[in-house]
Amino acid sequence: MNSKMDNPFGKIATLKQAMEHFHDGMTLMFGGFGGVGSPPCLIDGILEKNIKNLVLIGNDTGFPEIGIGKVISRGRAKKVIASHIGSNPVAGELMTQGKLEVEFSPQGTLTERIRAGGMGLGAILTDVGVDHEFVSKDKRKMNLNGKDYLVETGLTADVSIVYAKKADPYGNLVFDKSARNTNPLVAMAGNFTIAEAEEIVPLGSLDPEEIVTPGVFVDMVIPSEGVNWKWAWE
Amino acid sequence: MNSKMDNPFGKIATLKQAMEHFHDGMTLMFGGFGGVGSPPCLIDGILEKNIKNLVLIGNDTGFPEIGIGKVISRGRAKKVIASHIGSNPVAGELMTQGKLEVEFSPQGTLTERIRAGGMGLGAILTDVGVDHEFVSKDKRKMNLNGKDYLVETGLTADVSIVYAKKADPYGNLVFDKSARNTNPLVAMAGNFTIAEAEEIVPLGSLDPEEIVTPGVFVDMVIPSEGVNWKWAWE
Amino acid sequence: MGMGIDVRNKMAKRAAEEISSGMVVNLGIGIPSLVPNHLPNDMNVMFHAENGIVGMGESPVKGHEDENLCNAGGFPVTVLPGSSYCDSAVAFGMIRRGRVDLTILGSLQVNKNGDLANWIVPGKKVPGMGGAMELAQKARRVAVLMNHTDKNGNPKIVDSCTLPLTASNCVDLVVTDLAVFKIIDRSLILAERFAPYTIAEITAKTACDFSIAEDIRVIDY
Amino acid sequence: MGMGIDVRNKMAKRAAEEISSGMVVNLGIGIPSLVPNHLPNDMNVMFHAENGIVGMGESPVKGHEDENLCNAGGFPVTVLPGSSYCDSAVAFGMIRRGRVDLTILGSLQVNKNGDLANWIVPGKKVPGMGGAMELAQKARRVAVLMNHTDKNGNPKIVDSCTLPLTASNCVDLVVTDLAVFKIIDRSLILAERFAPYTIAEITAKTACDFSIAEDIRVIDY
Repeated sequence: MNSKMDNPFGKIATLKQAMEHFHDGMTLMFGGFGGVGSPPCLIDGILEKNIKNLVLIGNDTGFPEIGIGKVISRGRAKKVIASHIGSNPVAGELMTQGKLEVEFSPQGTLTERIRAGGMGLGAILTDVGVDHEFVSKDKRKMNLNGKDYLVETGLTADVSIVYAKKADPYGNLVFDKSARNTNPLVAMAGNFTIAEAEEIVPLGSLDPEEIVTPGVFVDMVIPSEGVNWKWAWE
Repeated sequence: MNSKMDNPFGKIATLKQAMEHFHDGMTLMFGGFGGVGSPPCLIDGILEKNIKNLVLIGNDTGFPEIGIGKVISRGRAKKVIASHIGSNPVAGELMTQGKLEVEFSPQGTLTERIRAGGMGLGAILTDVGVDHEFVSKDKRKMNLNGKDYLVETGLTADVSIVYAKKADPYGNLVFDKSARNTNPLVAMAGNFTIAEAEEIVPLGSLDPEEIVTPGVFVDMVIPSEGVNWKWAWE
Repeated sequence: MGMGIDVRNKMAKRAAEEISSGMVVNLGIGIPSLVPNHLPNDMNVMFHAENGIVGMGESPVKGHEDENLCNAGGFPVTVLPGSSYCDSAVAFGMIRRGRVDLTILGSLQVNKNGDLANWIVPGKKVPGMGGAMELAQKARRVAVLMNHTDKNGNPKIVDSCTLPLTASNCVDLVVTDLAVFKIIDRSLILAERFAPYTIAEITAKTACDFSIAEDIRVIDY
Repeated sequence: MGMGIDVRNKMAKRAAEEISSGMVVNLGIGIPSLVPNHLPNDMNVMFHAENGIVGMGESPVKGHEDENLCNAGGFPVTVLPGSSYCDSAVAFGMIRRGRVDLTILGSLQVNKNGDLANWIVPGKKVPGMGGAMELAQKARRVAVLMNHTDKNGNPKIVDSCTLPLTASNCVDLVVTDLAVFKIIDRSLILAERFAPYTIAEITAKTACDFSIAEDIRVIDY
């Protein structure tokens, strides 16, 4: 954080201050898609503080050493709600060994469940997977106008962590290209939302039209030191 | 339309071409909030073509000579789904006379119903109005974790009309300040969506980050001649 | 009448005391729109509009209105640094998610349990609820600003609302031209009175039982 | 082998014939990613990625990758004029709403009714469905690009899928290294064959009945 930056809303904080909101057994939602757009410093903070028994909610489990995968492959999660774990074989092994519970949700359904939680809705009704044994298992169905839908419940979390390109002191966020992905949804779904930003800019320097996540949904902003993992394609 | 503008997707059209998609008895969804952000030329096109028996869906019924109000106060709608008609006394009179059916939806619920339709979802579950006699009347309820919710069904329309600040030839849209309001939601919910734009700009001149409505949801773009009514506050 | 400010502004000034720095606040039309005038300049409050604005500032100077920058009531506004625009669905998501800390609304009636009746005007056909239900049911705190009695002198704080409810058990605070009531655990408490009104006068114009705070405050601005 | 392009590119070239100007197209990983190479330069196609991109262009030159501009498979991409970014919920809304005209996917098995099985790899634990179900169930047209037989020579076009289904009755077209099948009204039709494969060879490697188009096309590029 630029020490000269005004902090009129008290939202700009340090990683250490952010970590005070993490505890064992909490439900944690994370932004990102295959690690792209996941907040590296907050993820390392979780490892350093040795937070355990996490219930994680996010698109996927990243790669073993990329994104949230770093947390999962070190056995820090007891449960994951995600659309796939295919890119993280360690997650698959932990699941096979019974050390990690995994709840799979189709990707588009998962993103809508996260959004529903963030928007204060109880659930959404979708026909995706309604005739699919695995997807519809243990879910309630509802018929609307002769058509069956699954009741897919909203998801929220104790804390949400997101990765932004820029944040202002109110927590208004803009993202970077496809690193936007689930971040705006995850930001809304946290009971307490922490944004790690590549750049923290003064209030008023973001155009009100370009803001993707209004600061209303963001409780804390910390500066990022950038991605510290090597991408799979590198 | 600038006659030099490339039209590689064939989406840029004239008002006359747009009006070919309007017919008596159709369901028409419109963007705007108290007339702000409603498309003036398309609304006048409806009047000029004498389209009747419309089922209208939108936030409100505008004012008698502002926004969609111009259509309603001339008796062209048989039904309206809106959150209020308070600013248009003619709508109230028509309702009282039995000439206009009105379905009221709480404003936030209505916007989510429109979004749900646009996102291909069947419904959303909300607890807004769940204990309210008027709002919950004839609606199905569902209990999730001991809490009751209303099942609020998604809304779509034969045609959606929206008002944008800028459009490119693919139909990518940006809006102007609070004239954004319901427009991005309405744009997604149309089976055929027509955007009236203050300015049509060349492909590539909108920053991919700033686009609010992806052109994927927009079938036609017409140039606007601007608002031609006097605002209530003027 | 204290410093001589008018009754509407006295009510607005009292309501402004409910606002603290960092809050997200939604204001209804009418007297609530006067509230911002009574806030300290250094206070960081984000005013929210249901159509899709966070961070509204004061009204524009006449002749400088922007037709595409209006609040939910349709009146031109301005925005402050840190503001943002969003679609109306997201604006209501903020309300339902509990991110709007306070709404200050007008009302037709409030009952002693905190039921709110502010959406159907007597003698008029149903004009629709607009966003009133979300705000009443979902804002973290609901403050009502209304005259103590209606035009015919009938009390607007009642035992049981005779007008159709907007939402039940939602009101936390009622500021009238005579007094300030808190509603805590569905009980109505007279907490403050505006000088020079006496408890007896307030009681006479209130159509329900209420308890009286021991340390009742007298407001004389 | 016609002009000498490799088998994967022959399949991709045939799949590219399904694309016409103005379409929104989602490509799976593997062979489908070769499809854009076989489109005319003047064709206006919008390639869609589930993470939140419309309007992807070709892969970046090595060393010019942007770590924050990747497709749903995690590989760096570029964008073309007219592109836009959105959140993943909106990207899937495009799919569910029927705004994605065509998806071209790999698969493990397809049955004669158009059931698709492409989400559980034999011998591996369930890796999750990702976005496969939305694409299979909701894209306007589903084209499958896969080898005619698996590594052990077993037919992948079958009477009834033995692997868990992704979605039923969703496949419209299957392009293999031997042939092109259409699935119309839940019936499998051999519509085209790649030279030099004969109908007899194709039949021998297909584990279900199918009808044969009268005007069967022979592809010899």
